[in-house]
Amino acid sequence: MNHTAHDVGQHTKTYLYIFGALAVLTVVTVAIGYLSLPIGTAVVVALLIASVKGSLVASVFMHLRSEKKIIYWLLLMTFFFLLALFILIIASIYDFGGTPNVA
Amino acid sequence: MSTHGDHQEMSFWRKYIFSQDHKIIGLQYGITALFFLLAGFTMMMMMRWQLAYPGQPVPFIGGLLGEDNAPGGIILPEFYNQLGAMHGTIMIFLGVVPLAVGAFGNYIVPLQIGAPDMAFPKINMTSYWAYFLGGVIMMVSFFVPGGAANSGWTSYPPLADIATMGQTFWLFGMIFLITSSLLGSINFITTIIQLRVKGLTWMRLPFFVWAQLVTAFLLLLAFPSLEAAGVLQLMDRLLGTSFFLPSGLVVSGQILEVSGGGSPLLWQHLFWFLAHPEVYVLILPAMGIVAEVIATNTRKPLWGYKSMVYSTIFLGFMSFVVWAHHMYLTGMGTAISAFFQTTTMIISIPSVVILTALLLSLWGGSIRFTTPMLFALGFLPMFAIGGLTGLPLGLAAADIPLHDTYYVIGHFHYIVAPGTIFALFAGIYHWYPKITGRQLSETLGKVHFWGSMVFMNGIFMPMFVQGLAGVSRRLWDAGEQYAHASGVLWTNEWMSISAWLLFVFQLPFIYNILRSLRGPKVESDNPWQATTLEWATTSPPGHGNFATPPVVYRGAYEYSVPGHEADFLPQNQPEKG
Amino acid sequence: MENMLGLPPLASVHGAGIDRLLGWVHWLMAVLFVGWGIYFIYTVIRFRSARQPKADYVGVTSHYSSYIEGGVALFEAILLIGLALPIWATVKNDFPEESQATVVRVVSEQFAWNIHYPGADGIFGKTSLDLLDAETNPLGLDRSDPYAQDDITTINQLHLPVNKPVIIHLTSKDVIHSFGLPEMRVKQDAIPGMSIPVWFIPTLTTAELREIKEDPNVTFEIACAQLCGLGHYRMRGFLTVETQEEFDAWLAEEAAAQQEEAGDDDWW
Amino acid sequence: MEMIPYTVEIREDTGLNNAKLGIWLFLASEVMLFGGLFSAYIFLRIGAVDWPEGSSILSVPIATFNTLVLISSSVTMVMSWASLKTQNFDRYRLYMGATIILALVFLVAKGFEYSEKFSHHLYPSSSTFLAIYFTITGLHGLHIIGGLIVNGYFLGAGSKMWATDPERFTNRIEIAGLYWHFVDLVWIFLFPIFYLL
Ligand code: HEA
Ligand code: HEA
Ligand code: CUA
Ligand SMILES: [Cu+2]
Repeated sequence: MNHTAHDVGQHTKTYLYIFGALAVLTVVTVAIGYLSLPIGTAVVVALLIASVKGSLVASVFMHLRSEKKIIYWLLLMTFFFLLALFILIIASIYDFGGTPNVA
Repeated sequence: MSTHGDHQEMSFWRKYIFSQDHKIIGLQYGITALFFLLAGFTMMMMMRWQLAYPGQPVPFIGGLLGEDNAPGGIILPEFYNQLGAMHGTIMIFLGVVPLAVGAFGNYIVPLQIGAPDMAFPKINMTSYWAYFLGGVIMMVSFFVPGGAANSGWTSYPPLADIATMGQTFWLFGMIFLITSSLLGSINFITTIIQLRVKGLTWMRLPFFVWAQLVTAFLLLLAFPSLEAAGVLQLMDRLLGTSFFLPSGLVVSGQILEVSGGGSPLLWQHLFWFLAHPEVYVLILPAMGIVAEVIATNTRKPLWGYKSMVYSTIFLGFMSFVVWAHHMYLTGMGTAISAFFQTTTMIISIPSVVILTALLLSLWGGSIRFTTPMLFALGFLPMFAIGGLTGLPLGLAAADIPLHDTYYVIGHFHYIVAPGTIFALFAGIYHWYPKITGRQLSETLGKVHFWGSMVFMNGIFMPMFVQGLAGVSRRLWDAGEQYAHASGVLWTNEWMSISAWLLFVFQLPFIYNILRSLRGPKVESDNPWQATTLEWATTSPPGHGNFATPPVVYRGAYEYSVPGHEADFLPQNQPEKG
Repeated sequence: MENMLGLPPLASVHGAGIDRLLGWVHWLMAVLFVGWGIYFIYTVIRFRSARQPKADYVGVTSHYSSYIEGGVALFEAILLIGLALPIWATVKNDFPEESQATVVRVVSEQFAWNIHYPGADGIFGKTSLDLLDAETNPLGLDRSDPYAQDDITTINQLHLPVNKPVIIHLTSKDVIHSFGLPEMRVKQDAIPGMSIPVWFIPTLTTAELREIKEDPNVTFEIACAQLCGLGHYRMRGFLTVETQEEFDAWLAEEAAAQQEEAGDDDWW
Repeated sequence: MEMIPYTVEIREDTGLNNAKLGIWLFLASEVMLFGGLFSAYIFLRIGAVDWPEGSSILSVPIATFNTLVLISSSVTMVMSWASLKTQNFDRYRLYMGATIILALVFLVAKGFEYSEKFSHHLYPSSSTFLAIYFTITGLHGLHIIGGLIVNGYFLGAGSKMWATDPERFTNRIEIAGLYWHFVDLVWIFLFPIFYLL
């Protein structure tokens, strides 16, 4: 990755835009928090915004936009396992052949 | 990129203790791991005494065990549980993994890919010392009040949450071991991806390297969940949280004063998310070693190399989504159990493919029965028994009578003991001349093999009989009180005697090693006439491994190529003409 | 194959399916092992270097192995879909009506099984942590609750009538235990903080078991299968399966004994 | 002895140098570590009888402030790397210094938040919510401290390498930056999960 000085100048501007976007999104999440949406909607909205912010950080600050194939594969795989962990654990709570929370 | 100091005499400490050379680190791993194997084995020999002769004082060493543990030499149930938990922990995390990955991986992988060292030598050194510290913490825990961890290697809460101090040591020890594995796996993956020498394309890699690569990914991505679980259990034990403690617990008649709201099943999910991939960490490097040894000693290419590689990758992937087959009896419903049963059946297929490929590789070969080959051949049917007995366990309905019985113990010991341990022995005999520049005695090696083969089966075969009869595992008195066990308990004495005789047959091995240290040097750098790159350098390899970086021209197992005089074509030998 | 496996005598309805499944899997395993074993031994002898000084570069070219692999996969799929899943579904889902079944609560603790029958009214009395007493009231049963008056509790003694569905609500007071009935092909973890039901139909009485085993003292056992502490090995309970009449008589006897005890308390 | 290849230069077929791949592997395992803890959070929350609203216990203003602090520190971090790319070492020092100060601000605010909880007798042992909150944010805090040490080193003693091997030094800052952005990224998820939901 051989960034020339000019590239970097361009980048600097992008970084500042992203900073602005992140700050705005932070304020938006907090504002939505005060709306007291029903919990289902609130989770979806909050996680959606967090994901947008997360992908901005990852793609711009961490240069994932222009990363190499191996890194993509690695992250894809990690993401797949993470999803498996989440989904299967959640599913196992709902598909449980007993009654939880008995003292 | 300074080079000064490199040619300076390194101090003894820099060279042998805090070394950054992958070969020294590999040796450090290997020696430490062998001692831990011995320790785990010793614990088991004491337990086997108790299982064969419940309540009778242990002979010879009974008095050394301490009055708290074994008054009058009789092992107390508390102590039996400590030994059991630590046997499992030590064998897996301090014995087999460090030997298979830390030692063989470290020593052989860079050589096989033609690299001068691992990609991150300092991290490599840190990884070893984290392992060493973790091991020390584990061993020290025997001497804290209440003794070592006693809740099984699985450390299920609430039992582990309320257990004695040894459990805290276990958790801290595990955090060191996890750190060590994580650092190691980053190093392995980077090394294999980045430092392959010119011409060494993916499909030319020795199968051992593939096995190590997939293993490293398993360590990298599965271990963190146990780290998370370990942190949570530490919080429960030290800061009074109740991640794994539901409300309203009554322990010994006393209501437990915790905020409650946690779930014991959370631990099991996080634990098995690691521990299932972990079992493939135990087996993949073993398969890798066996593949190397079989190719070398049949003098022909591995059959279905590509299918083996793809199966290994597939196995690695699938191993992340089968974990709850250890949890069928925790109240799982039908949908989720159907999912896990299906994935479990699916994951058995790549194992079948790999084993089939290894078996077919023998056909048409010119088989040399060297000691490493004997161990590698022994591995095949032994792994088959262990693997096949995994099938009934994988079907939830069939698991009902078998779960937590000796059938499970038999299942995995066939894989890890006459399976993985045999493969590791094969590796030791195979690479010993490379690593030390000296030759082991074939005669002693064969005695070691046949003795081990016979007595391994003597120990583990009766376990299936006991398990099918319904005898539970982790019983201090081996199930003496139970009527349903009464018909099969006579086997215990035989199993225990086999275990001690197994030990006797390890003595030729230890003697063989000691003897070789004063023995003659090997005449050739390539005594087995093998093709892979580690044989292209001196024995033992010098600092930096290769005088000049080798170049690879062909696949890893070009033995008996038609039209060639010699029956092997090293990977780095240029094509003539 | 089922008999060859050395399983304990079968004593429940659904257990027959489990045994059949075990039988079939072990056939698969045996065929694979013996088949490959014969190949293995033949190959190792046939292709020893003394007899075969020069190896064949190509080796096996036929595709039989793929068919075998396919066959294994197919057989596994059949076992899974044909036997394993249906049996599990029966065990987990097809619970009988509580009114048609013997309903029992089993609460495990280090290192005993507390058995709780609802009594004649068929309703379990309230339990409360505050009333719990390790000696006199290990279940914390609230005897002032009208439903609790006729409840029967025992320790380590489970009695069940034969040929009638049983529902056991399983939970634990302290750590995880596992409620194992080897002859019934029943095993279920007892997990604190949750209640998990198990059901089965016993088909063999204790008397019949004694005949089979030719041992007048043998009983069905409750074996704790999960490591639960230093007393795990002795966490053994007893199961008596008897005719409905015998069972009713036993219940009446226990109820009377409990009344007497309670009466003593009142008097005191 | 031979130097290990691709420590600085890029391997052709992978397009990476060793450290770059290494740090991404490390981050992947970190994803699984925090993922394990998040799955614990999900598990406990779904299974809970009742779960408090975060904002009723925790301070949203402090956390919002801290979110902005961490985002800013990510920007200064990436700018410090960009400065090295343009050979401007002084500006690098400036931005790196800012990053470190922002990290300290974050920790001070976090410490303030923690001690506020303690003074109201809210400890990890008080409830499952607080338990998981303290565990995950505590671990995140440790990651901040780790990053602080690394960045401090690169501002101080470690920056000597700029004189001897500028390219390698620039790579190191990039690597440190990847780690730092990751810590920021984790917080971006922590914030709504604990404070807003
Ligand atoms: C290296 C270790 C290892 C390996 C590779 C495996 C492999 C498998 N394991 Fe095992 N397992 C363990 C280690 C391992 N296991 C451990 C340690 C436990 C217990 C943990 C504890 O509770 O303490 C356990 C427990 C365990 C359980 C839980 C049991 C219970 O607690 O009730 C289950 C259930 O599904 C299971 C299934 C399987 C399956 C289906 C495979 C499959 O991958 C196997 C596939 C292999 C084959 C199918 C063999 C192919 C053979 C041939 C083709 C024949 C060739 C013939 C000749 C050469 C003659 N295992
Ligand atoms: C890799 C894992 C591994 C290995 C190799 C072994 C090896 C052996 N194991 Fe173990 N075992 C476990 C993992 C392992 N085990 C686990 C996880 C459990 C469950 C624990 C729990 O319940 O929580 C268990 C439980 C377990 C039990 C059940 C205990 C119980 O439930 O109460 C038994 C019973 O017999 C047993 C026996 C043995 C025996 C006889 C060996 C023998 O095969 C040992 C053979 C050892 C060697 C052959 C080592 C040789 C090496 C040397 C001699 C070194 C030489 C040294 C130098 C040169 C310095 N093991
Ligand atoms: Cu209760 Cu084991
Ligand atoms: Cu498993």
